[in-house]
Amino acid sequence: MKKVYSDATAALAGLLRDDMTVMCGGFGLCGIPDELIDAVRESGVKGLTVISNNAGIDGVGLGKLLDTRQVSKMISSYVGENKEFARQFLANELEIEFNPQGTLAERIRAGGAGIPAFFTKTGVGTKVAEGKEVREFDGAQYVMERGLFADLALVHAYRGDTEGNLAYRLTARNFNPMMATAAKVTVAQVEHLVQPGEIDAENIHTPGIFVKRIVHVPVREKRIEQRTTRKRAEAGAETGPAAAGGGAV
Amino acid sequence: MKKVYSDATAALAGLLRDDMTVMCGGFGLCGIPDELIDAVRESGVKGLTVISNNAGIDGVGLGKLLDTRQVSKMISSYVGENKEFARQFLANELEIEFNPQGTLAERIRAGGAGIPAFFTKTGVGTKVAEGKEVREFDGAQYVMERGLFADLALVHAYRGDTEGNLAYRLTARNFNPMMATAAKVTVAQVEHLVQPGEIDAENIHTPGIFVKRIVHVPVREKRIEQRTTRKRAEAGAETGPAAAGGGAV
Amino acid sequence: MAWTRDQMAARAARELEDGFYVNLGIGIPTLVSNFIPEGMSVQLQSENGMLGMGPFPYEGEEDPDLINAGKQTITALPTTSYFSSADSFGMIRGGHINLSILGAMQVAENGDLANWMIPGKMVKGMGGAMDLVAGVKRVVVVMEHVARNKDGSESPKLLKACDLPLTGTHVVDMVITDLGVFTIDKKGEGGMTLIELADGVTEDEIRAKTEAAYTVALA
Amino acid sequence: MAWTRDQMAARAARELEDGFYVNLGIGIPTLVSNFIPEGMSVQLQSENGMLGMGPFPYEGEEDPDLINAGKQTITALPTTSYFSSADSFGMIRGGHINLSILGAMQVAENGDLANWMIPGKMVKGMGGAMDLVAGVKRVVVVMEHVARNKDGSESPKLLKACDLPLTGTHVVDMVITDLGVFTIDKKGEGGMTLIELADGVTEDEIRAKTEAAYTVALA
Repeated sequence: MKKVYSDATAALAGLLRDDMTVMCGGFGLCGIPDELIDAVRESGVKGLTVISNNAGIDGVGLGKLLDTRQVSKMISSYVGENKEFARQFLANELEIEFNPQGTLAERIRAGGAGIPAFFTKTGVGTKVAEGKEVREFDGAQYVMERGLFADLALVHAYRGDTEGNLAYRLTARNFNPMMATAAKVTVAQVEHLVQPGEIDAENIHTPGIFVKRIVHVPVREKRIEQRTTRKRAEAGAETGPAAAGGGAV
Repeated sequence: MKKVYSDATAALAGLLRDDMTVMCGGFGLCGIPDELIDAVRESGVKGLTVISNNAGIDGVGLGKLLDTRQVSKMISSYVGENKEFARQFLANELEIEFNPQGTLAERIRAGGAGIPAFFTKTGVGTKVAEGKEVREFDGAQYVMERGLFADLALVHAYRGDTEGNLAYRLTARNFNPMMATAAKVTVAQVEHLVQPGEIDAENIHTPGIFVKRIVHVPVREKRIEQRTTRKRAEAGAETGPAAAGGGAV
Repeated sequence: MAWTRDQMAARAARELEDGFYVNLGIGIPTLVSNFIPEGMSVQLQSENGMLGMGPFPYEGEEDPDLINAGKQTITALPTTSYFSSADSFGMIRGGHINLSILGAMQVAENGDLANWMIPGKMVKGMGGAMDLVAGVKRVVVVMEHVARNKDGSESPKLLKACDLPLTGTHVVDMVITDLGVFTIDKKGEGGMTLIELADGVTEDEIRAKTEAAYTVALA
Repeated sequence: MAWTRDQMAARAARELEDGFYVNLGIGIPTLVSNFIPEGMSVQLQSENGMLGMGPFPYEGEEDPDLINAGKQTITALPTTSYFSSADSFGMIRGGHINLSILGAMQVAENGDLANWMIPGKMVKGMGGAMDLVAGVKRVVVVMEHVARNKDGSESPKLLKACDLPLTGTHVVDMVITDLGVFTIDKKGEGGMTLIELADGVTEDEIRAKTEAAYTVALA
């Protein structure tokens, strides 16, 4: 059972068709399967529904598929750091379904784990709950959300073995592990391709059962969206832990 | 914020009360928090509802709490490898709620993740679904199951650091990671207590946020329920991979 | 001349395909692992949290932290990965396991399966059986064709409808007994079909020992 | 004399307790990390999958694989752990984070919060904000007391009811503005209470710039 393919184009051969649903790992530009995205672009496949937390930036990551108008719908939590995205969205050329980030993550996890629906308190009383069942459990209100399952998942990992076992690096893990479980076919691009046994069995983040195809993509340029640093001179003075989050605002 | 306690009794001080619900990690006798169970026994606390995949064997693990009649109800998937358990159960002295093993695991995971209920196809059309909502999604039937959340979770890990970060060993992981997330207070017994940073940050199975108290219990005798081996002489002949599963039968 | 346990396991092994991920129940299904063809890659899942199960350990090398779902000591392989019970059953429920081979007390002609409790007897629980039959893509049952009762009589196990509490409904794709092999159109209207006879077994013998209705389509 | 951004962050830092796990939003909330008292153990969670966030890296040591939820390059600490987005939001939704400090466009006297979209403007999405306010035990908002409009006028942000689309209902426990501090009985009937004034700010000034009803209970 050979899972290893020679390059991204070969790894996607026979898997792409118009109007399919594709999950794409990554948070911002961190941990995105950029080489696989490039291969999707080159294939010319159109009308894609893309499930991804973000939509890349102009000319990088999913931004490349927006430029070529291959995406018709995004299911995301935070987008628009991308002029072409904004243009298409405002021109009604692109549909967008916003999901709270945790709901999106859980919907994908549920889809991969055979859970068709679950209840969450996230979004109760907001636009997110409109048209959805809201139900009380133990005195609190929860909204029902559905699992997500795609035709294809594209993920990025730091290390992968020929059996398809994957390990991610630092915060490049993000949405990749759940997406790997939630599609008919999962294709992984890995920075380091190793033999079975080289990744510690207790520290395999995605077991090989979830990965049908794997392609070795030695590191290319990894982009940084917000380069924040402290100066060595200042160290310890004004620079406590760097924190950010909370989505919008 | 000191999380490390000197021994199991100290680690449970102030946490135990009659009629509380306690989750207890482990599968069979593998990965059970035996020293913490001993401390519960010594405390004399009664009327416990215990959520655990199994119920130990006579005189080992949860079997010790059954011997002392401290348990009034078990929520489990497979029990009765224990004569005292069978006796109490047949005498109606002990209540048992059977859950399919995967449903039990998912209910615990849901409880820890703020999911009050989810749908699964496991158990549809069986006794398990009696009295529960059954609903159709995309042409198939699913039963609604509720999240589980306990007053106290007792877990066993191989390594733990003073921050409460845990790593499990081999199949001793089992129910421990979910249970660690699904209780008001989680107490972990660890075979090796280390300093923060000694467990690789990418391979921490349970982040310290879930663990309120930790106690170092250097390895005691680990019991084996079914000692199966192959003889060196026979190697390769009749002995393919050893497989078992499927629950009952 | 019915099939032996090993012959039944060997027949079940013919349902394996290269690249399959398989969960084997205890009893005869466990023996299937002895009949995986040379050169075929089959990874065995153990629902307590392991993929890529190896053989039993050599004497003296048993590790209490390394057991299968039957609580037997086992070993790992280079392909092995470990995970939690929640992740394990996510894998099962999510339909990622290709094949589950397990035993049964009763199977009905519509694919219903009973294998976890007998009313009035001590009930040990369903363990992972309900999850496996509901979640795994293809379910193959391996069992004796009839149950032998204490008084020496025999009761059919392939029934029009199970009378024991069910483990799952419309879940069994194939039944391999010591007498033959049946397929079941579990989600459709095709019912049960006898497709193979064990060596030296006649259709008449099967007919006499089977309550379930079935069509015959021997190869 | 209203509070500066740093003073607001310092006031918010007084809500920290030893052993807390905290999620900080972008903007002023990020500054709170500069005011964690010496000797207090506070672990910062970043919802993209990290617990135990360290300071910004030294120049030249940025790692593209190590970012926070604001997509800024950061560093790790000895206490750090990494996990998936699903596990991260399980942690958030499950109520395991003690405190979330975040910004807002509007807060209502019942604890409703709006901070993710303005109808008619480009909507970027809610990111993790809805999950955080719904899931975290205690939510502290840090914001300017009023919005400054393009024409130079000011609009109150502490309202009887939010008119912008909501991020969550009955979610805010405390609001720290440049003018003072309010508590909100988000699940009860206690409403909003002014408990502190910024240096040199008068009750009258706050009254004039606040639409929400509130009681006054200054220390």
